[in-house]
Formats: sequence, structure tokens, C-alpha cells
Amino acid sequence: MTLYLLRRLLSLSLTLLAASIVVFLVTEIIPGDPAAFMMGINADPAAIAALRSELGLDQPVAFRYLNWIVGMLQGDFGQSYTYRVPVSELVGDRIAVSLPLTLYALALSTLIAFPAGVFAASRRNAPGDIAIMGVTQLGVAVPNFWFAMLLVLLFAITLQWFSAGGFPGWDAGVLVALKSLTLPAIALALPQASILARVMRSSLLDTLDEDFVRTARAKGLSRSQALWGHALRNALIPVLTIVGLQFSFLLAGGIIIENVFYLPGLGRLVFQAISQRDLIVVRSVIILLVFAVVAVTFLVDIAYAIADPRLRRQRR
Amino acid sequence: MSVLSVRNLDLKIGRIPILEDVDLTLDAGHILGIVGESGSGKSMTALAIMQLLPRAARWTGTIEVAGNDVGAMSERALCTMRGRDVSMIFQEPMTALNPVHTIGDQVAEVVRIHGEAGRRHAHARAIEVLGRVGLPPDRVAPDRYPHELSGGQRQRVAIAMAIALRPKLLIADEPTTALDVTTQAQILDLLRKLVREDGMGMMFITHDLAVVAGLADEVAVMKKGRVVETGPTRQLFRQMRHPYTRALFTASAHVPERQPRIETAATPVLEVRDVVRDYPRPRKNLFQAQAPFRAVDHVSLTVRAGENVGLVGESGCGKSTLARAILALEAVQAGEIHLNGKAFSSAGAGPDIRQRAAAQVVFQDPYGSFNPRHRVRRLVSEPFFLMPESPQDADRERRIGKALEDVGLTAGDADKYIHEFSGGQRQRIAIARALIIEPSLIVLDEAVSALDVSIRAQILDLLAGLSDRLGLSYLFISHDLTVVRAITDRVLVMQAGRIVEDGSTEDIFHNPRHPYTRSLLAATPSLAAALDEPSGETVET
Amino acid sequence: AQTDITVGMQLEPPNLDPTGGAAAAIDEVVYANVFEGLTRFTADGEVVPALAESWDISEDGLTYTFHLRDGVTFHDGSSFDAEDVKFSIDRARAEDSTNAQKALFADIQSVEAVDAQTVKITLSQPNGLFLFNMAWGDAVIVAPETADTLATDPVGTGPFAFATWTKGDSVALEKYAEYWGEAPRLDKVTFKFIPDPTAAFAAVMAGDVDAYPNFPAPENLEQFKADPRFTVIVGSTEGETILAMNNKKAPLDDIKIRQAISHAIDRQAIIDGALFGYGTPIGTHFAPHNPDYVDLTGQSAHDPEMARKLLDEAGVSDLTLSLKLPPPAYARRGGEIIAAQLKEVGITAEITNVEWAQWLEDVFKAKNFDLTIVSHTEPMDIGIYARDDYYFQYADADFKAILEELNKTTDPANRSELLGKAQRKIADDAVNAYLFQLPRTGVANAKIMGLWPNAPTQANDMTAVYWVD
Amino acid sequence: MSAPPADRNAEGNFLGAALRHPAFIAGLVLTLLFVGAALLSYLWTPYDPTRLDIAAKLQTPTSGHWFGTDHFGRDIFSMLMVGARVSIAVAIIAVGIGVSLGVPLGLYAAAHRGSLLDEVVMRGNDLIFAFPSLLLAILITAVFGPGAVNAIIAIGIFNIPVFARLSRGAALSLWTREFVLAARVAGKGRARISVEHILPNLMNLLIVQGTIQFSLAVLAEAALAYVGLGAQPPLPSWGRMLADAQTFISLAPHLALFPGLAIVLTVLGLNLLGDGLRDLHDPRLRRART
Ligand SMILES: Nc1ncnc2c1ncn2[C@@H]1O[C@H](COP(=O)(O)OP(=O)(O)OP(=O)(O)O)[C@@H](O)[C@H]1O
Ligand SMILES: Nc1ncnc2c1ncn2[C@@H]1O[C@H](COP(=O)(O)OP(=O)(O)OP(=O)(O)O)[C@@H](O)[C@H]1O
Ligand SMILES: [Mg+2]
Ligand SMILES: [Mg+2]
Repeated sequence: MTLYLLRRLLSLSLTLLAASIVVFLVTEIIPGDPAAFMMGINADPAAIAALRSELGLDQPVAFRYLNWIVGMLQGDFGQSYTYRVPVSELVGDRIAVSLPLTLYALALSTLIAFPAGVFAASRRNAPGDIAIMGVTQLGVAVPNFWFAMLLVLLFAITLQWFSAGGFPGWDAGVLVALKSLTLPAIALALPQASILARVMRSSLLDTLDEDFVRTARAKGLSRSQALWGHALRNALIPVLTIVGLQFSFLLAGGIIIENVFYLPGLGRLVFQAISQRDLIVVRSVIILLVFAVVAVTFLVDIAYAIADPRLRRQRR
Repeated sequence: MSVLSVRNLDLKIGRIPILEDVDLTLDAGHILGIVGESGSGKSMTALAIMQLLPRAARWTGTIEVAGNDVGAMSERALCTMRGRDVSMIFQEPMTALNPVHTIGDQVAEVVRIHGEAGRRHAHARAIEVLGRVGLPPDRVAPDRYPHELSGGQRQRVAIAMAIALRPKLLIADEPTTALDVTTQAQILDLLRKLVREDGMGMMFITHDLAVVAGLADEVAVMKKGRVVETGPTRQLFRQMRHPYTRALFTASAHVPERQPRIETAATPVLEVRDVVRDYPRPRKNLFQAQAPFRAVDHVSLTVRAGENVGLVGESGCGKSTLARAILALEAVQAGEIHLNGKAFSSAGAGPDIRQRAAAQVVFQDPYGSFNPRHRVRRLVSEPFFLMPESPQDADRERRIGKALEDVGLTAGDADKYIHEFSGGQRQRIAIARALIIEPSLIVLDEAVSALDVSIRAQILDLLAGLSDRLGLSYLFISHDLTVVRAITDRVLVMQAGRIVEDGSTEDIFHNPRHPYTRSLLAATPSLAAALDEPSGETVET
Repeated sequence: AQTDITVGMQLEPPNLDPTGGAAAAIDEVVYANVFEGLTRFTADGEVVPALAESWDISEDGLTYTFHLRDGVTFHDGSSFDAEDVKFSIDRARAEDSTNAQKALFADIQSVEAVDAQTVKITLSQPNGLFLFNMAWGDAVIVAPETADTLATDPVGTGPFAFATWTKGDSVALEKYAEYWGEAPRLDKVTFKFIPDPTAAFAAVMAGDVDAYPNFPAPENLEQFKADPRFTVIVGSTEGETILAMNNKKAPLDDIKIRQAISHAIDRQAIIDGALFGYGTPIGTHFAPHNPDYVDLTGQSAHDPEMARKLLDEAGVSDLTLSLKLPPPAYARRGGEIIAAQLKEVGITAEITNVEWAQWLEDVFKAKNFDLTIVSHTEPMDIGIYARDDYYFQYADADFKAILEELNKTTDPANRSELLGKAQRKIADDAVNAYLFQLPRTGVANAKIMGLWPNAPTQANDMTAVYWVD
Repeated sequence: MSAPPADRNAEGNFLGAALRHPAFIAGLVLTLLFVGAALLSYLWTPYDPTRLDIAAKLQTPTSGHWFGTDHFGRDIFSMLMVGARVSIAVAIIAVGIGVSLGVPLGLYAAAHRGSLLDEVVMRGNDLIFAFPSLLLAILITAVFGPGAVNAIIAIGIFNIPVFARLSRGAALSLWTREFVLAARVAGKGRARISVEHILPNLMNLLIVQGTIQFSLAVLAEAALAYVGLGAQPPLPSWGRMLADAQTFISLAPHLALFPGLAIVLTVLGLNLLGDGLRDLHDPRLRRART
């Protein structure tokens, strides 16, 4: 197991290294000069040049790349060009919104998907199953930003149950903050829940067809005992994969939703940073997100091993 | 008292009739063998008794288990019955156990689910039952997971689950087909012992007449969803009133007629010298590689022109690996292989493509060895690729037609797709494909294992005839000693990657020298031997 | 009455230092609220004394002596004096200055702190706009001690002191108790950043913001008007919105083609379609609310026939031009409408939507464009037509002469005439197609008073804002 | 005994089974509807979708304008028809890129399992997977400028690893099948076997996955267009129509309703079609159904 962990960690860092190079190069060739953008339309060329050197943009590419990497390894993500504060500070603030939102949406999506998937699987082809599968088909097809618009129209503008967006900050109280994240979380969770419910169902159906479930039935277990006691844990592996993927997707994939609800989250930070050519923020956030993806995949793998003793053994 | 009585059982899946008018009875302490070809409805009968039929299945008739009419029982009552009054062992030990629960838990669950004992007590019972089936806790701890056990051990766990509550009826659906002969013999002994000790009734399903002859008190022969003949084992096999029973019997004891013309003097067709095949194993840690797993360990052998050589050994001993090495489908780590006296491949050197045509192959799986998307014409002519100038047009057609006719099909079959053929026909096509470029050697890796007995007999005849007519040599790989005995001139016995014995077929079967060979032979069920035995073992109650 | 207010803004300022960044959003938060200069703009665009109580101008127009106000303190408690003024102006015009409007200070030769309350500024040449220039947000006075941290922690002399900045969400200001002038009526001002127009609409509707002075979706104003909870404030900005043309790039170097394009355009349709009727058509690069404005819209009236004729005369057919559109809605929507109007006269406009950074790089710097739509929001910026390397590449010698004369002229009547001449000159040359003066359409809770209707500069001056019950 | 291969009777009763599969039929009908609309739009639309009529803006559906008009007075129905064309074209090409690069890579990696290139391909896949897709797409369009072509590239890139992984995984299991061994005994090389034997047997899988990726691409295109990075005006695009409609949501909800429904129905149709195809190709399910 330790060997396995070591190998995974090695490939994790290689992925991060490769990703950092890709991100750096891509952001390097984006047309548009951060300094020119910051100084605006009537800026004096000398002032732009002064700003460029202040931001360190006049140094050679390789030097800047190494600087960035070495800095990151020491936990220093650099200074935002536009905000003029440490990137880590900016990111920290945004994660305080994005992470709870992600977890909220993920919790919603699992809480909906899990029972729905199990229910549908246990009533294969019965009306309940067909109804749930129909709804999830729709859920997968609805673009979440459109759904978000409809939510705002209904709950914020018409019914005024929720505010239309914005985030009051955690200082305003946990409940208030959670309330403001509710509509966005629902908008994010619906398509994810649909996907998850479908995966849950089909994985469970596959497992229910396995020989060992038949064995369990032959032992005298009822249909639902066999489902809960034997099929479920085996069916969980593909579901875990999807949950892992969704986590990382939601962490960054909320950009549009964050815009619709004007939440100060990570996604909006990068989006804005791209348009403002605050490249250092773009780079650092993307690397952070890549790290999150890789780390979550890693955790999911470990979760597999817990769910499935066969994997524990193989990797020892 | 009868623990099972099935009367007038009709069963349909969708609109397709599966079982018709099946009648069976079984008394406590007795073993009822059910034999019949694949698809004859053996498993469906068992599942009907368990009431675990596929969703689309509908049945009529009466099924009584220990005096209860299962047709009249509620699902709840059925759950109570299953596992307590009647339990079942399935064919495939690899998948019949839940991979994420320990074996102890899985056995204890039966006890718990029927409210016979609390958690702790159930566990104690599980350990006890596992001990009974030969898995004492000091050797095989009950907190192991199924993947940590061998196939035979897993099947024992499945048996332990089935007998934990001493059911009145035990159904065993081909419980040993997935196991090698030695393990099979152990499992059969165990089952026999359990029936005798506990006085339960056992319904034993198999397609292997030899197994059933050595085990069952009574036998029912099934064909196409009907029971064509039943009776006490020995009586039934002696009399064999129904022609189908007779056909089955002759087919399983079938020995093709052969006139081998072995050319001892000429250069051997195949010469394998000191071949080693290693599979790398995952590294122990970052700095320390694990010694590779040696699947074939310094094997040397020769096959002469016109000679049929058998290669036997239990599952996993390296037979298929050796076959792949001979065919140069995998690189070898040491040794060399010569075809017709010329070097074909060796460690470090890839195969000499020009020689490939000399050795062809027929695999086990008649379904998996053809690309389903090609017509037979293309499938059969694939080896033409090996010829420097592959025949064209009329010549090509003629040779395809001839190859098909050689194996008893017609030239017209060339236009069909593979799914339009039965398993036996497919295996013929596989042979035609191997024959078409007139190789000197055909490697047959379990080429008849997947076939029903009667079809197997036909294919064996075909192979024997071809070898005689065309002077072909075979390397015939099988774990089924009966078959090997029927078709080969010489036998090699393989154990753990090594050839441990090599001798003429008659010699090996009558006078095995190596202990491993002896144990292999002893474990092989023999129909003739079973029927000759005095009836002392069967205890009537 | 309520003493706090939440004001919606579309863009978040990247930092809060008006002397170190070009973003309009900076001034919209801090101008007149946190920072003050020697002079300042009023709501109707007049330049009035701010930190300078009064000033004397020498005969030759080269020396300005500012008399500073007494008892002014910065928010950190330190006092304000002439040294701060000298420091601020020297800092802005220094070699390595990162002031975005360095040109404002270009004519200054020296700054001298005569005594604690007096500053003397000497110019290298007379500049009729000097006091005007000093009213800009880029010319506010800062203290040397805090100058390096203004970006994140602005310290000024204004009626409100910076309190908190929740990045990505809002900036909060609090009333500064020691303010030298009349105390503001509000205790707390929160600027909330809501870039998405729909979200802005929802936020106003739901009462999450009290006022949105520069509301990005004019189509929603009708609904606000119909709702008694809100007032809609319609004013004007200094933004001349133009369809800029690349004057040096063929075929746009042909005046006939530029005229044809001008005639192809139906200003009212653009105003109706892109701005839902708000906005004033213009015929030249000048703000219509300015007394010196000359209405030249008739000269380039919508006339597709004429446009086609001019194209014929120029001998072109099947003209395809690139049209690069920056992000604001007026440009994106206006661009679609213009493309459709140009199509009517046989010109294909290939639209590319670009971000600001790209626009600056591609259009403004590299001049790699045929057409683009921009609103020039700096006040009194007709001077850009005299700039040599400006992106639409006009730089006509005659026009430059007019402007040079204007710079030297201080007499109002003469100035007015010269300005008229300049306006006509660029309209005659059809340098760009002049579309409309960008409106400032705001919405606010009906109980809020004192918001600026117009935007003579980019600012949300909260000094005089209050709630009624 | 051995399991029959997945497609033993693939050709035989496919059509019959398909006609009895309601979800498949529904998916097919929806898909054909939109493909048909897209094709028809080349020949005919009720109005010119790029013609503005400011005076007739924001009309609710009438007999003249079936789906009403937008904020420029353009006919929404006509715009949706042409938008279908854009969505479908972007999706087809993007998925095409994924297939034409991903499948060969996957086949190659499978044929040379464990080789350096296999490793490189798989790690490259991991790398692409690790990137937040929408963000990278935004970056790509920031580099190359917005437009349909760049949206295609951005979406296409993320399709490559999907197909590479899928085909590698499936090919690996096919490589152990006996018919492949037989082809090797017949002396065929890896490349040849990949093309002759592996690829045809991946077809079903690729078609099913292709349908699903296609629907995802339609959604992705809508999302990119929504943030302004898809096809550029005046070419209508569903995502941009939605973005434009946003501020009118309480004023003229039909502006957002119809493009939204178009996306939902197209994606729904494709998903149903994909599910249907999978069911029909899976003999186990097919048997259970018939
Ligand atoms: N789920 C099912 N749906 C439809 N038909 C089935 C199903 N399972 C089995 N059958 C059919 O029922 C018939 C009897 O099958 P059964 O499994 O009982 O045969 P068997 O005698 O056990 O054969 P084998 O020796 O191969 O196990 C076969 O023709 C088979 O094709
Ligand atoms: N690709 C592989 N990698 C690692 N080990 C392998 C591989 N293929 C086979 N082995 C191992 O090599 C040994 C010999 O396998 P082989 O398939 O040759 O056995 P066999 O004698 O043909 O058995 P059976 O009768 O079950 O077909 C087994 O222990 C098997 O687990
Ligand atoms: Mg069976
Ligand atoms: Mg084998």
C-alpha cells in the first residue's frame, strides 16, 4: 500500500508539473498585455513600461516560470497584477465560497441521487423507475445556467423567498450564508444528481445480475435485503468515481452559475482574471484546480480500496 | 420421505418453452443426478425449485419441497424456505461469493437471516461449518475475503453456506465444472459425505456422465426441456432404454479410430528447447523488483510428423502459456523453438514470419475465436496472409471450399456469418482456418472442452481423420484425460510450468511413474470404473 | 431615516488607488468619497474648488498659486498640507510613474510648496484645461506615508473612509468624522459588484441593492418605471459612442467610403435597439450637453441610397470589413445592428467579439481592424483626433492646427468658435461614424435623494445622498 | 460455458428490436427533428434570421412569428433553425476531432500496451482530464479569439481523451480474444489487426459514446456561446440567444424559453438515442426486453 501511495504521489507531481508548463505557456501566448490593460486607453507608454517592470513582466519567460514554480513550492503564489494582493489571499477568500458551495451541491446531489437510483433499480421497469429515469434524462439535458435563470425568476423575483444572488459572507451567520448558497447549489446539483442517479441505478442493476446476489437470494435473503446487504457496496465503485469527478467539476464548473448569482467564487475569479489578463491569478488558480482534481482522484482510489478488499490486496 | 417432488412442470420464458412436463422425485439421504446437454433445461429446473427464475419466466405444475407447495407460498415464506429447507450451490465459484464480505460473514449470514442465532453465535456456527467443509479457522481464517482463496476453497465456502442450516434439500448446479480434476474429486467426496452424514437430499446437476455415475443414486436424463429417462444410476446406465441416453453414453466414452503414421526418422515437426516464459510481477517497492513469475520453466519437447502429442496438467500449470510461446505469440525469456528443423523463434529474436504457416492453432472458445463481423470466407482465408503470393480468385475459392468440405461443411457456407453456426460447426470452421494453408502442426488448446459430449465426439473423429489423411501433427492441450487418452499417441504431463512425465499414451495411463501423474489419474472420474464398482458405498435409507 | 446604502456597480475595481490605475470602477468608488483633489467636478460637470480653497493665475497663464484649505486631515489622522500636494503631483508625473493619465500633468514644469497652505505650480506652456485636469480622479492628493498601500488600503481626505473590501463582492466605506466640509448624511456606503445584468436586475428587484446608478440593462428600465418602489434616473455621460474607422487602412482611407458608412447607419434604430431609446444621437465627437456642441447629425443622416451611391462612386462592391466589438452591451448590441444596417447597403461586417485586453492589443495598439465601436468616456476629449498615433489614425494637419490654436486660447468666445470648427472638421472628414452620447441610466429606491443624474466624470458621489421616509 | 460475444445477432433483428424500443424511437425522432431543421435552414427559413426589425421587437408568439421576435425584432423560429445548424456542426466536428485523434491513439496504446507511448498517451489523457474543461476552453478562446472554430477546438480537445480511453480499454480486452490471437497466428501485424479486427468491433461502443459525447458537445457549445465564446453574430447560436435573452427574462420570457427548450430537447433526444443504441447493442438487455 505504501509503495502504491508513493507511486501515485510521484505521478501526481508529474501531472502537476506538466500541467504547470501547459498553463504557463497557454497564458503566455494570450494576446493582451496585463500592464496595458491596467493602464487603460489613454495611458502613456512610459507608464505602461514602468508598470511592466514593476510587475516583473519584462523578465525572460524561463525565469518567470521558474520563479513562479519555486514560489509555489514555498507556498507563495505571487501577487495579483490587478488586485495587488497576494494570490493566496484572494484564492483563500474565494475558496471560502466555492468550497462550501461545491460541498453543498455535492451533498444535495448525492442525497437526491442515491435514494432515487436505489429506488429506481429496485423497481426495474416499473412505473416508479420509468418516472425517475425520465426526470433524470431531462435533468441531464438542462443546461444549468438556464435552470439557474428559471430559479432566479421563480424564487427570487417572483416569490422573493431567496435573494437573487450575492454572498453576505460567513460573518453574517452560517444560516444566512447557506441560504444565499441554496439556489446556486440547487442549480449546480440538478444535472449532477441526474447523472449520479443514472449511474447509481445502472451500476446497481449490473450488480443485481451478479451471481453472488443470486447466491444471497438462495440463502433466503429477500430482494431488498440482497440489494442493501450485497449489491449496494459493490455497486458503489462507479458511483464513487462520478462523485470524485463531480467534485472537481463543480469546484471550477461553477463559473457560469457564480456569474448568474454573482457569487465571489473561484470560477468567477479566474474568469475575471482572464479578461483582465491577471495571468498570475489565472495560472495559480488553474494549477490549484488541477491539484484538486488529481488529489480527489487519489482519494477516490483510496476510497475504492476501502470499499473493495480486492484492491487493498493487489496494491500491497 | 420425499424432500422434493416436481410434477408436470412446464416453464416458458417469454413465449419460448423451456421446460415441458418435467417430473422428478428425490428422497432424503439420496442423490439425484441430472444429466443432459447444454441448454437442456437443467439449471432452469433448479431455479424453478428455488423460485429464483428470471423475471420473464412463467411456470405451471407442482413443485413440493419438504412437503410444501412452493407455488402456493408467499415471497416471505419462500425467503424463509430458501437457505433453511432448500439451498443451492452454483456453478461458478469465482463469482458466487460477494467480493466485499469476508467468508465468515457470508456463512454466518445464512444463520442470522433465518433468526437461528445472534451475531456472535452465528459466527461461531460459521466457523464450525467452515471446519466441516475442510476450511478450519487455523488454516483458512474466516475473516478472509473470497479473492484470497483458491477456486476449490471458494466452492467449499459456497457449500458451507448451503449446508449451514442443514437443509433438507441441496441443489448443486454443476458445482465442479470450473475446478480442476483433483479439486473436483475433493469436492465430490465432501458432498457425498455430507449427504450421508446429514441425511439430506441432493440434486446434482452435471453434463459429465462419469461424475454422476460415481455419485448419484438415481439419474434423470434431460433433453430439450424434457426428462427422457429416469432410474437408479446403475440400472439406467446398464439398460439405457432411451436412445438419447445411449447416445450420450457412447459419445462420452467415444474413442475415434486412428491409423497413425508417425515418421520417427524425419526431422521433428516441432522442437522446443529449454523454453522459459516469465511474467513480471509488480515491484515489491520502489527499489526492489520482485522475482518474475515463471509460468513455463525450461520446457523441452518434440513432436514428430504425423504424431499426436497430448499435453495435460491441472488448470494454471502453464499449458496455454506454452502454447502461445510455441506459436510465438509471446516472447520467451530463454530457449528456442524449431519448426521442421528450422529456427522459428528464440529468446531475444522475434518469430521468423515465413515459418508461421507451418504451425496453426485452434482455440477453446468456438464463439470468441472469430471476428463476428466477417463472413466465413474471410475468416477461413485469413491465414493466406502468410503466403508470399496468396491465392486469388478461383484458386482462392477452391481452397476455401475444400477446407470447409474437409471439416464436413459445404463450400456454400463461406457466405454466412459466424453467428449462423452452432458451436460444433464453429469449431469446425476454426479447424478449417487452421488447415487452409496446410500446416504441418496444429496446436489445439482445449479445443473440445467447450463442446457438448456428442459434438465433442464428432470433432474428435474429424481431427483423427484429418490427421490420418493429411499426415498432420497435433499438440493437443487439455485437462480432460479421457479425451487425451482417446486421441493422442504420446502424452506430456505438466505441473507448475515443468514437464514431469513424457511417455506413450498407453504407458502413461496404465503405468504412471510420476506421483503427480498418478494423483491426476486417480482424480479423473471414469464412467466405466464407476459402473463396475460394487454397490457397497450406496447406503439405502 | 436610513443612513446606510448599498450601491450596485457593474465592475469591481481592481484596486482602490485612482492614481495608479485606469479602471473607471476605481473612481466610481473613491472619487469625491474617499479622495479629493485640488479641484473637483460637480454633478453638472463644473470645476469647483476642493482642497484648494482658491487660486491665482499669473498673467501669462503659466503659474497657478493654490491656497489650500485649513484643517484638512487624512483618514489616518495625519494632517494635509502643501507638501502632500507637491508629493502627489510629482509622483504622478515622475519618470517611473504608473499614473494612467500622465498626460494630464505633461505641461507641469515644477511644483513648489511655498508654505504649508500654498502651492505654486508652474507650467511649461499655457493650458486652458489645467484646472479641469486637476479635477480628475487621477490627480487626487495622497499622503506620502500611505502612497504605497493605496491600492488595497486607500487613505484620502474625503467624507468617507475606506472600511472593508470583500474581494469579488463589495467595498464598504464609513463616514469620516473629522471631515473638513459638510458632513455627509450617510453613515455607511457599500458598493456591491454585480457584473451580470440579469443578476443586477434581480438584485434591484429583490432589494439587495438600494441604487444602481449605472444600470447595465436599459431594457429593464420600463419595469422599474412602472414600479412605485423605484425611480429611474436618466442622465448623460461624457461618452461619445462612435463607430471608429481605421482611416489609414484601405479602403477606409477613401472618404467616400467613410461617408457611405456614416449614411448607412440609422442612429435612432441603434439607440432604440441597443439602448431602448435612451441616448442622444451625435453627429460629431462632442457631448451634446456641452454649450459649445454643434448638432451635425443632419450631415450624416440615415440615407441608404446615398450610401450606395457613394460606394458606387468609390468604385467598390462586395466590401467586407472587420468589426471588432469590446464587451459593453452598447458595443455588442450596437455592432449587431450596425452589421445589419451595413448589409442593407452591401457592406459585410464580420463581427468579432473581443475582450478589453484584446481590444487594447489588437485594435488600439496594433490598429488591426477596420471598424470598432467604443464610447470615449473621458470629458472633453476631441483632442484625441490630433494625436499622431491614435488608433483610428486620423492625425490631420489642419485639425492639429485648429487644436493647437485652441490650446493657446483662453478667451471663451474664441474657444467656442474654435471648438465648433474642430467639430465640423471631423464631421466633414467623416473620420468616424458618430452614433450617440452614452446615456447614464440608473435606478434607485424611490426614497433615495441626491444621486448624480449625469456623469461628468466617472463617480458615484455619495456626499449629498440621503434617504427620505 | 463461454458467454456468447456481445453482438452475435447484431445485424439480424436490430431493426425489429429498434422499432419496439420507445426511448430509442423518441430519441431518433427528436434528433431527426433538429437535424432536419438544421438542414432545412440552408434552403428555407420563415424569415431572414439576421434581418433586424427594431420596430417589431419583443413580440410574443403570433401566427406571423411562431416563436415571437427577439430584442432586435428578429424571428426567433428562424434563428433557432439556423442555431441548430451551428450547434450540430460544432458538435459533429468537435466529436469528430475527438474520434479521429482519440481512437487511433487508444488503438495504438492498446496495441503497444505497456510501451513508452502507451504510457505517454495515458498520462496525456490524465493531464487533459485534470484540467477544468470550461476554464481551459475559455483560455483557448482567449488565446485564439472567440468563434465557432475555436469553440470546436476547445470542445474537441476534451473529446480526445474520452475516446482514447474508451478505445484503449475496449481494445485491450479485444486483444486477448481468441480471434485476435488467430489473426496473429495468421501473421498479421499489430497495426493491421487494429484496423481489421479491433476497430470494427469497437464500432458499437464508439457509436454509443459518440452520441453521448455529441449531446455533451451541444451543451458545451451552448455554455461557451453563453459566455460569448461561441459562434459570433450575426450567426445565431442557441447559447448566445439565451445569454441575450437573460435580461429580458421577466419582460419577455419567451426569448429564453425557446432556445432553452431547443437545447434541452436536442440533448434529450441525443441521450435517448444513445441509451437506445446501447440497449439495442447489448444482447443481454435486448433479450430481456423481447
Ligand atoms: N434468462 C433467460 N432468458 C431466456 N432464456 C433463457 C434464460 N436463461 C436460460 N434460457 C434458456 O433456457 C434454456 C435452458 O437453459 P438452462 O440454463 O436450464 O440449461 P442447462 O441445461 O443448465 O445448460 P448448461 O449445461 O449449459 O448450464 C436454454 O435454451 C437457454 O437458452
Ligand atoms: N499475462 C499474464 N500475466 C501474468 N501471469 C499470467 C499471464 N498469463 C498467465 N499467467 C499465469 O501463468 C500461469 C499459467 O497460465 P496458463 O494460462 O498457461 O495455464 P493453463 O495451464 O493453460 O491453465 P488452464 O487449464 O486453466 O487454461 C498461471 O498461473 C497464470 O496465472
Ligand atoms: Mg446450467
Ligand atoms: Mg489454458
